[in-house]
Amino acid sequence: MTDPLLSVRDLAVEVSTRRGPARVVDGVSFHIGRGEALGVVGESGCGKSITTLALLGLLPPGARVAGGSARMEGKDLLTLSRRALREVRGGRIGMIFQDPMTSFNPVLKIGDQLIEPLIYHRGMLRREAWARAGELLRLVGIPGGASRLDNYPHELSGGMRQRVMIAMGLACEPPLLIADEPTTALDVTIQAQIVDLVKDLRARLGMSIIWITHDLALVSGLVDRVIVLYAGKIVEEAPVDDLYARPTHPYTQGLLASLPTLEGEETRRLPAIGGTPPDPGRRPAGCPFAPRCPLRVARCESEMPPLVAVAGGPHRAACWVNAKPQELAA
Amino acid sequence: MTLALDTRTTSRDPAVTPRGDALISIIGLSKHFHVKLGAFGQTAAEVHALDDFTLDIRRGETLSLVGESGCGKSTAGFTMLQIHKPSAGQVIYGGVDLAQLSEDRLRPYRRKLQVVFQDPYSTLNPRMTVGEAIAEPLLFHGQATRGNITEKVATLLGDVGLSPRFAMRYPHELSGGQRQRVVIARALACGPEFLVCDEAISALDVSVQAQIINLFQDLQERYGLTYLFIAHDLAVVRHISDRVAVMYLGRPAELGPKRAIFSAPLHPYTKALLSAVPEPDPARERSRKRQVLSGDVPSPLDPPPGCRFHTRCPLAVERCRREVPAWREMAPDHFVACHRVGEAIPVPDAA
Amino acid sequence: MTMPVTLSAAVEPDEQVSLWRDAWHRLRANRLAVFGLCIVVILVFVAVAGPWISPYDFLSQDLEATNQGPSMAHWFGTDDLGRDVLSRVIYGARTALLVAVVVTGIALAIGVTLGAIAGYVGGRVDAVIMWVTDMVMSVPSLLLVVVINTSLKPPLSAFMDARYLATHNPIWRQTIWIDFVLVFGSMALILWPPYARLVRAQVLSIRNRNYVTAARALGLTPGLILRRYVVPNALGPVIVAVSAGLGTAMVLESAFSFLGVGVRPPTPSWGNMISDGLRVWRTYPHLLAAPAAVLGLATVAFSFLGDGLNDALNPRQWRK
Amino acid sequence: MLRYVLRRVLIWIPSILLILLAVYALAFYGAGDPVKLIFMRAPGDVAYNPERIEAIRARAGLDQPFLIQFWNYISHLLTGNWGNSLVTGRPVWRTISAAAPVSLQLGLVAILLTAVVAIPLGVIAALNQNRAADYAILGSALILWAIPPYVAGPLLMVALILVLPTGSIPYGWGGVFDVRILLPLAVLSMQPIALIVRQTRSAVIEVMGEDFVRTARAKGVPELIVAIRHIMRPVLTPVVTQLGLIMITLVNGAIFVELVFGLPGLGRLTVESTLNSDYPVILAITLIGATLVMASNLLVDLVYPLLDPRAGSLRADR
Repeated sequence: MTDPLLSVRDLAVEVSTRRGPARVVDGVSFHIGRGEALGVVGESGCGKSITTLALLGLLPPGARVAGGSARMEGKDLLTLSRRALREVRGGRIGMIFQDPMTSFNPVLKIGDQLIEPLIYHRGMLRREAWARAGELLRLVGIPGGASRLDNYPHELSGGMRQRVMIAMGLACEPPLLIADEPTTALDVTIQAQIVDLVKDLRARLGMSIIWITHDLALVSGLVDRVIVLYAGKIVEEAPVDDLYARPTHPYTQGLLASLPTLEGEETRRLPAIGGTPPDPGRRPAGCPFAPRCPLRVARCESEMPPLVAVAGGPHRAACWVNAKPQELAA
Repeated sequence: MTLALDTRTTSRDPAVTPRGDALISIIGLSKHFHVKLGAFGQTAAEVHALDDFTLDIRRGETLSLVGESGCGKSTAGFTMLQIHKPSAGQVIYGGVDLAQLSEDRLRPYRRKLQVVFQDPYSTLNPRMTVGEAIAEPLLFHGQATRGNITEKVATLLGDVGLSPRFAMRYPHELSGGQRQRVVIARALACGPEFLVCDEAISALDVSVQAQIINLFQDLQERYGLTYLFIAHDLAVVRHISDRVAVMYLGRPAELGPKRAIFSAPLHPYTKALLSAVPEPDPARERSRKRQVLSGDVPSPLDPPPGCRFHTRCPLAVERCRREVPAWREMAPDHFVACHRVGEAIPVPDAA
Repeated sequence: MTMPVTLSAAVEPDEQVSLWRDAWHRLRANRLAVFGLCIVVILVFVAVAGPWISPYDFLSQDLEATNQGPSMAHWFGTDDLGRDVLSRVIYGARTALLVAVVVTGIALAIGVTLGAIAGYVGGRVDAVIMWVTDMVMSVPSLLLVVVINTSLKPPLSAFMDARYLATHNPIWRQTIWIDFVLVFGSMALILWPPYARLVRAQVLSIRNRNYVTAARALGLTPGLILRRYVVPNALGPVIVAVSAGLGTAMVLESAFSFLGVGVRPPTPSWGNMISDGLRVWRTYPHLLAAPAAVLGLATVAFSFLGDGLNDALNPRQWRK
Repeated sequence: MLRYVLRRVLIWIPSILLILLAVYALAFYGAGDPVKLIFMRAPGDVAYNPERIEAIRARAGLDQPFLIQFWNYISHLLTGNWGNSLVTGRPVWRTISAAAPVSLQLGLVAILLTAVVAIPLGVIAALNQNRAADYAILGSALILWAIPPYVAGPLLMVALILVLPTGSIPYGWGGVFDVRILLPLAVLSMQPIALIVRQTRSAVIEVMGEDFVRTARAKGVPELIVAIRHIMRPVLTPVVTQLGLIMITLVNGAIFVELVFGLPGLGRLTVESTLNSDYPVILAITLIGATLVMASNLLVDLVYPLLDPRAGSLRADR
């Protein structure tokens, strides 16, 4: 893949806690090609949302970027001026958030919220933007189309709101769309609608997608490549088929094994991962998964393994035992 | 196949006694909530959260209740336990109709029928330590004395896989999984027969869910518990249940043994639900043709007449708009409420 | 709150933080709140230790040294009767604190009772209690207090005179009790409604929380649920309201004194001193400045403390 | 909505009746016989004549039981007869209608001033949270809050006396466009401004943390527009509610302000009439004050749905 659309290097984000600063994102590097769909999978608190918020300069108060770079279209997003960053937001990167209820301003009509990216990035007049917003609603399959622009967010169902949110993210046809758990708050049948919609839009518009989720099953049919995050670090990265066929990191293995499925044989007991994810403030010195890892060796507790290629190719994992990285020189 | 009408939906005889192995018999249970609408609360309306729900829960089984949000599955659980007073219907337990009992007379039964809530963060009193929270029902119901309470609490904590030192902790110091274990320990403290698990694992981290599922199964084996497992995650339901009931908009749609529901679903809604569930298998997911339901669940304030699913059903005919489908036993132990099931027209296969 | 059950046997005492202690840490981190707390503590100390720390008797007059400015002998100067202003301010602190505590106590008792009943029973009882609450809140409060005081003082005095004549018990000569009964009573009467509303709102919201539902499902009795689950969790906002309410009561008392219906002289009260000071402010500014500054300081202190407590006890911050 | 307003206004009737009954009872059982009060205040040469008093009492219906008298008072009130002042003997209605406009105008301008001054200050403080501007604004608000109006009034007055020639000291009433309104207005608005500044500040801080503000930023909306459109609109709801509720503060504050600055309004009338036990006037003021507060509460409840489209609708989720 030549010339990735976005390339993130060694991103670190710190959050101040009562016990001092805690690294919630620690040395995360990844890239995404044009037209590619990337899944970012991890549990709550693993830093997956924070990573994308850091890219757009939307970190909550108390959190700050502590290092790294994020190059997109010749610019480093992490060092852009406020003004330039504003042009990226919504213009070059569209964002879809998790909870479509709280992510809309309750006192503004959805039309008024939907035209904002058009007005501030495309310089459209209110009237043109309104007309375009109606087209966007049809694009995302909202029955009634433009007539729904006059509704307030609370007058739409959760699934409809999420469709509007997608329309808002796509309004300026950005080359990259980041979807942060866009279906977590929705029911399965609605989730299926949204997934199909995004697949369809991607086929038609050809944008790149970063899809953040905690649901390994959900992204399997949706993305080309998956990154698994654990406690602020990337533990595994692989093309989607590889990941599910040959999970390498014990965390990914454990996660996949512990998922009950609709097909296949039934077991009485699920092979569960013991313990709980570590607190951001008290992460272990070495591999963050070491305390819960069945394969743990002495080295895991003191040294974080690097992300190394597994069996050549683009499949990489960070594990002293399974991925067996070459000893570094000296 | 005959269109034999099931008589149980119309049965309102108070003398009904649970058949055979039923621990709890639910007959025609309904719950309507009165709400005020409009900017000044001028319009009174009624939410049809649960309508005409009939079901036997068998001793020692795990019965799962599935459906989308707003389908009334949690209401069904809460109404069964008399946390919501039912608007109509009976809940027969131990030969008594719980719906008829006053709060005072109900109290001895409460101990036997327990609940674990979805959100472990709000289920524990933030001002009580874990030990106090577990000790309270033990002392209240006379399951322990002040002399042996420490031991008892430690035993219960051990049962749910926590060390006794958690007794002095406050809920806000615990992780979600740990809290849910405490909640389960407290429910067990009463010595229950029946446990309603209301989305008990859906708020937990993925890597912790399996632990709690296993815990539920271990406890069932050890104490012979009966579970009503309310959930929306069908994969989990398939793993844990003996029987599954599917609900749609306040009414039961289908009920049957797990194997039948997952391999040969009858109701078009069950099929759609199953086909919407993603699988962790890229090749299958890409090639799979989903049967995606269009539209949203209608408002329970104004449920559609006839079959409530007809607004989204791919098979709906005129009759579905008019007539409420009967609750029919299509195969042994396999019930469905759909006019079209068993008709000559082959039902297109979803998956 | 606390259980009479000891579970200490197997526990290591590592980093166990109760919510109250947690709140205390947050409060201590808030500088304004700590300032407020210090002032309040000093105020309480001065009020309690008044007779021992005040340099003069608040009544003793020195007609040869009237209206003196601040000096080494009289730090805050003397008033028109030659009384030591500092001593009067110190004794005024007693009055202010007494009024604040008693009035807030009565108002709180009425408010908590009615609010809890309204929230817990609901229905018609709730409607009636809230109607009365709204009604009391809609009466102009100063007017009400003034009317009560002016109209009830004469008959009450007459009654006490009659009792004295009948019994010759000197207790009936203590007209100060009339002041206290009337002033305290009428102030409590206008101050209880906010507490009732607050407690009702708390009860309504806590009643629907999961842990209360869980307690009901455990079969616990309503009394137990109220005592162990509702009350401890409703306490935070009530404490905040009381802290702010103490300051309000002090200001209110001085306002009534200004209108001539507060605590009567010779009992020293900041309100009396302010209203006396206002008359001679241009010639003897210290007579106004001392009580006004002290009153302002006390009000600010209580409001800092209230704000700090609000932040420290705010349940929204507990989630993360 | 009309039905809602009607229902609310209907509830006022028993409330006001009960309030009036309470004040009437205080007058009846507490203050003593109004006729005696008149005589006591009369010039010295009017002899105390029990028979004459009885005659006057009988003619005025004052010899009748309490409830009958109260009923008479209410029925007179309904016909527009508010009774006569015990002190001046003039009809209460005329006294009130002379004083009310002064207080109402002052109050309205004070509310306006509060809104115009306090809301922007609160927003500025919130946007600069925990920085110098925030501390300055919040600190001033707390100081304003801590100074009672009866202290601030005289202080300001004296301060002006020191700088102005004696003839031009602002005292008395000349309408809302007269310079003399400035001081009373400032003193009257002090506490409401402090209250609204703090309320606005905390509302803005709360809204700033909402998800939809992040959404707006993620769309690339300029910060100024985010502040105006996305933050201010939701903030208005609690602030307007609070603005309506400061009516009580204003009604109370007016008493001091009018007294200190010599304004011929209801506040001064309140003090004068209570000091003189002039019950017909007190009753009338109570009636007006209570109605005013109730009406402003109703207004707030009516405006609320306009500001928040969600009001009263069942949340679609859950």
